[in-house]
Amino acid sequence: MSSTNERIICVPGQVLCASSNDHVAGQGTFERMGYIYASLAGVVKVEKKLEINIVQVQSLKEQSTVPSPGDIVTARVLIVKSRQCMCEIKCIGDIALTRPFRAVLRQEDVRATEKDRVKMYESFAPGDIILARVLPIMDVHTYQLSTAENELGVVISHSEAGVPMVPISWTEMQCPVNFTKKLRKVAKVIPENIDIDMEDNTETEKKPST
Amino acid sequence: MEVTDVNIRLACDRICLPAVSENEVQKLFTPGEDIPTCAGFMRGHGTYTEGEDLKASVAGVKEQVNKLISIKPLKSRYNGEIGDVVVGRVVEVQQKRWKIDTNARLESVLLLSSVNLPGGELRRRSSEDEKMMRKYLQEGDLISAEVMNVYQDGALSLHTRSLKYGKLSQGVLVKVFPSLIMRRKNHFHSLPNGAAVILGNNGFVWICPASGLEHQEDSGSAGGFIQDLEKEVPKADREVIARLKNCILALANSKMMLYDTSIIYAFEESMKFTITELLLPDVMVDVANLTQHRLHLDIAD
Amino acid sequence: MPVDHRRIQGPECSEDYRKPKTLDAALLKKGSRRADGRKCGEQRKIFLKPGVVSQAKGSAYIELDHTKVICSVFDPREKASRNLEQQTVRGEIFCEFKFASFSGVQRRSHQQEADDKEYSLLLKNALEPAVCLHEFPNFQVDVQVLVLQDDGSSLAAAITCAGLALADAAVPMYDLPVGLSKAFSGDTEFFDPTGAEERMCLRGVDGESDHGVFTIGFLPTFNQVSQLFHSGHISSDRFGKMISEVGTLAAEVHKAVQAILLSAVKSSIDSSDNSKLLL
Amino acid sequence: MSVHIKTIHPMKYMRDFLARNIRPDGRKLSEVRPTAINVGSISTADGSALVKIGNTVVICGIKAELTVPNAENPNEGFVIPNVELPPLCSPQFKSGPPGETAQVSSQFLADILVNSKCVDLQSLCIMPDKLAWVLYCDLICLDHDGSVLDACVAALVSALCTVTLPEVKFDAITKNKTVELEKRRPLTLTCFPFASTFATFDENSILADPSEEEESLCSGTISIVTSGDSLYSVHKPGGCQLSENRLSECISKAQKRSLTLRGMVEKSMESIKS
Amino acid sequence: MADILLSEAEKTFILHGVRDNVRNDGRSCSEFRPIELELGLVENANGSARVRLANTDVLVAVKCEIDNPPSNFPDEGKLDFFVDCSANATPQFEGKGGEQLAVELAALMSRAYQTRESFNLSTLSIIKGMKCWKLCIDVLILECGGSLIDAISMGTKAALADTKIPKVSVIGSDEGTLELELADEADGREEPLDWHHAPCLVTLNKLEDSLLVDASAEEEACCAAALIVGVSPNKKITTTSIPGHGSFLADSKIFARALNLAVDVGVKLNTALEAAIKKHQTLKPPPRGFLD
Repeated sequence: MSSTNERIICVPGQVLCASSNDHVAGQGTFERMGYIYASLAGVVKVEKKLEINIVQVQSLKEQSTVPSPGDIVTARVLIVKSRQCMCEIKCIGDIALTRPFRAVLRQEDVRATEKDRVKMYESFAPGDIILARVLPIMDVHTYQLSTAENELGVVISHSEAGVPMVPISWTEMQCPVNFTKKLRKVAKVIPENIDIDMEDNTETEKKPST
Repeated sequence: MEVTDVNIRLACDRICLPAVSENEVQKLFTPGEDIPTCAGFMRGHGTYTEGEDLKASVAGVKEQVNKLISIKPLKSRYNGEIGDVVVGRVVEVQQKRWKIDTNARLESVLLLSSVNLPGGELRRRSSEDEKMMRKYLQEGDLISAEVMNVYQDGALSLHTRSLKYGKLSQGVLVKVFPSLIMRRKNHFHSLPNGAAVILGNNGFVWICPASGLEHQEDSGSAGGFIQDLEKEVPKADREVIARLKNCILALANSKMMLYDTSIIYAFEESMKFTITELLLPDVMVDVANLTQHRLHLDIAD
Repeated sequence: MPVDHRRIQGPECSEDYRKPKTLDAALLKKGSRRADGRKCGEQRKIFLKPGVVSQAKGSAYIELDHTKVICSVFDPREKASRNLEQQTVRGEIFCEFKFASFSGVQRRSHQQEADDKEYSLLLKNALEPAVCLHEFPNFQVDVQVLVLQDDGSSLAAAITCAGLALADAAVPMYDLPVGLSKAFSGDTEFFDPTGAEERMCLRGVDGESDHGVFTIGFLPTFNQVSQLFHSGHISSDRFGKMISEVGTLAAEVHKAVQAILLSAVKSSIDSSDNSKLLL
Repeated sequence: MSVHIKTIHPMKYMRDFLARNIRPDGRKLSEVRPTAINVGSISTADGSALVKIGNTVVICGIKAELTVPNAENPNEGFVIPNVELPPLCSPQFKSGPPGETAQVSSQFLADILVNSKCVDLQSLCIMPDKLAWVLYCDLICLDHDGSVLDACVAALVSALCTVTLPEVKFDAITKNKTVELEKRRPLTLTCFPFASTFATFDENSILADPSEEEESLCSGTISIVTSGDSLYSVHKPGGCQLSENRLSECISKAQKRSLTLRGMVEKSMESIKS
Repeated sequence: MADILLSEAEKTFILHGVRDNVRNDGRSCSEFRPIELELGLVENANGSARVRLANTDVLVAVKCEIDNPPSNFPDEGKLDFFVDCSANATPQFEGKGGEQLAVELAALMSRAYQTRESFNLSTLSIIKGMKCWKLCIDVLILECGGSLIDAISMGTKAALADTKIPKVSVIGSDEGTLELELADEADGREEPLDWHHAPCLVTLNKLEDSLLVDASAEEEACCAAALIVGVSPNKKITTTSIPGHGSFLADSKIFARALNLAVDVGVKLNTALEAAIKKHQTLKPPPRGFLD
């Protein structure tokens, strides 16, 4: 990573550049009277997408963002009912939240096909960690989630033995200790990937946290 | 800026209402009062029976249709009937329906399937449309609609499946008692003075520039969901609308029925006052009196 | 009076041993220096530090000599649902302002007093124009302010402090708000008044017509006044003039706040870089 | 990724660290966080102190007022400690009247004052049955990051050390009191009690001076109040069982720590005198 | 203040109207709606007034109590404002819904009356350092139709004009406590208060570059910012506040214009109010109350 003096650091209200057809305001910025201003304290980043420079400001603290429609979130399942399940959103994208947000995943949003045949109890269990997409807000106080994509669904689930289960198909997970199988709406993630992450972290975590 | 004087009157100078009475005063019944009956009467709304007697359960006047006796309350929320024209405000966007405030006891319902969507009449409502609902109508928007159905619990179901109904654009909403709106064939009026009014049966009166209503009828393909927020209403039209608003309030204040003729007369009689003078209570009564007088002359003719 | 069972109760009544403070007209002496040696237009030295409360998302501490204020800001949370039906497109700032019981000359009650509530509202109104409220619809951001010691200009200090705390919490903002306060009596104007100066100017000295204290919430980048809280007796021309003079004074404080925030961001970048190097 | 493990798998996160005899912040199990005591910073109070233990900050301000002594104890004054855990210090607290934790903490401090008799209440009496001092000790937590009781006790004791009271003359006949603001005398403390908190993760892992995160993941805490050799209070609200050996280990650690803390208070007192 | 829903088109209509200086009811930007005032309609209070400003309706009652003077000003009395945003006015005030607004309004009023020039508290002293009058000013909001604080300030001033304080005489002292005797009301030995310098509060709502005086509830819903200015009859500003989430450009011209407009309107308001009160005091009409 580059050192501090190569980066542009800004504070809210600071002018970053003039806004034009090829410079638009992205996250952490806003536009006023033809200029792009920073709305956060942090590091300026310019992302190039199709000849357009998106000016962004990245805060060091995870942003005070709230889930917005279309975001991929990591959530923990709290209660499973017959038609829906309650979740709390733990991460938005790769930003870990300090306070979770409540969300609902309805039966018809569990998978893309055969929506009517979805059984909630055969898709999720309390305590599961799922990946989901935020749907447009219909109700004022809760977010709606959807797992109707191959890459979305359960990523971490613990068996009765207390160990993480291994996905064996897109509808089943298995306990590595007593080999019981459980039905889940499994996300399509390369399973080894998770294992490596879990084990590796215990090794690298010993540095003092900042 | 020129600052005009402030007008403060004392309550003792207030003019006693109703100074205007249309006919001889009708007998008023209070809750619990005996209602004189005929043999074999039928119990209608606003009444109850105690033994042999029929008693009023609301404060109001007696209405008798053959043997059906009912008491019509003086003040009430809007009781919708199928076919009524109403003006309402969107208060909530739900799945497949909007909740509309129509001054009725319960919030009215406008189903997604009861509106004309852009791109033709007979299109199946897809889930895409559901997600776009807030694009068509969102909280706060005003609509004109027709009562399609009255549910068991009294809640109204509305529809806007005609070119004259739909989202309302620039204009002013005036709220009066629903009972003051005279039931007529037509509730949409383009007045000679360049303004248009929608006299909602629910007591919501919409006043807008005459072009506002016509414009809506042209735009059938858009399903009546477009608004022109760019166009500025000319000052002259604006003054007409303001005067009309004050006149309608003056009539309502004297409990006079609202319909095209009464509104036009009130507007004409008000011309000798400035628009702001019409806010003064004594002027309001004066305008109502003059209008009343002209209406009586009409009847005499 | 009902007994508060949630706190340890002292004797039923007790009184302050100090005599009530009398107003000190001597503060208005025509000399060029104030009681603490400052010039009339001079601000007390500002000590400002972000990130003082580890448990909060963002926080800041400000010290204007004896005036000491601490503020913390928390993650947006769903609005306390007052009106379920009413969908609001904007978020809200919720402020709670409290004077510590030992912050003033007289001991204050533990409960929120009338001026705590009033200042909470004034602070909220001063901060909201600075925050991009539309970025968190239906959510509120809690801002908690505690005055540890009050020696005048505490609302102004709280505005500056809360602004820095909001920025520290990475709440999107249009600008860093700055609070300024001025007291005046007759021809004398005290910038950043102390408690004694505030009390004297609020009251006014007999025979002099104009007097009062005002606190202004200011967004220097867009030259906006977000709060103008005044109490006193003054002609509109003079008041208008005083407000227009505030801009230059605010610019100075604004620069200081920006510099402090910049260096805080820098040092946290450095420390996170270092920790990455350790790996 | 460490942040994600922490939010998604907190227990595993903690267990992995303790298995290697180290804590997430890099401390050893028996290591306490750096402590700082700053006295007399609030000039509107008659006595004040700010105590920092790691991130935890507690400020104590003492206001002296005059009152009539209780009929039961006519020659005693009052010391009234109250702990506030405002929402400012942590998102877990709501605004409004003090919650359960704050009430328990206030009572804990009041009990220590009674048990240790560190303030001689009779010295607060000016005229028996007529006039006495009441010391309102208000403790406000500014940053709630674990071991708050330790910081509260330390702040209370250090603030009491800084209290000076003016001389008051009371005329029993005219009921006139004259306060001589210039003649102030310091309050003398008979002993200096300090608290040490330990968190029990399981029977084998006992963490000294736990942080907020550790407290929330551990099964319970234990707070021990000592002044040198004397033990005043052991406060163990639930949690897993603790063997006698473990307990006496903790007590001896607490005793050592109380001496260190006392040294720090004395040092900071000197710094304001000079 | 109380939120109401409006569609974008209605807002646009109001906005364009303000540009043309023709508001929805035909008023110009600096015009007040007609006001109706009634005094002395609450018999149990020492003074009372009701103000109707179009749809806005407030009732103010003043009660006198004997109290101890404030320790730092022993020769003065006390004023205590309390605002009740009752759910009668709007269902939004139900429960604690109106609390924040009530605190804001009460604080604004007490700030406006804080200085000696606005209201001389020493007239409320009975015995220096021992006893004084405390005036409890209770404001009840009956209906909200915009410009609430303007109506409250008028009502307060009128209620104070209507207030008469009973004469008090000391009949003896016993161990430091005084025995006081109130003169009988029938004696007519009551003294009026000195209310003439009390301020009126004017709310200026900012809509684009225009400033609206006496905005209706619909207009308030469109406005980005508001400035409340307390104006005494002698053209002095006693208090200011910027409520809500709006802000003003710190341009000296804009502020000078706003403050001057507020003072001009405030003075007119004070003059009209004083005239109405005088008229009431000479006519002494029987109370009309709420029943017609």
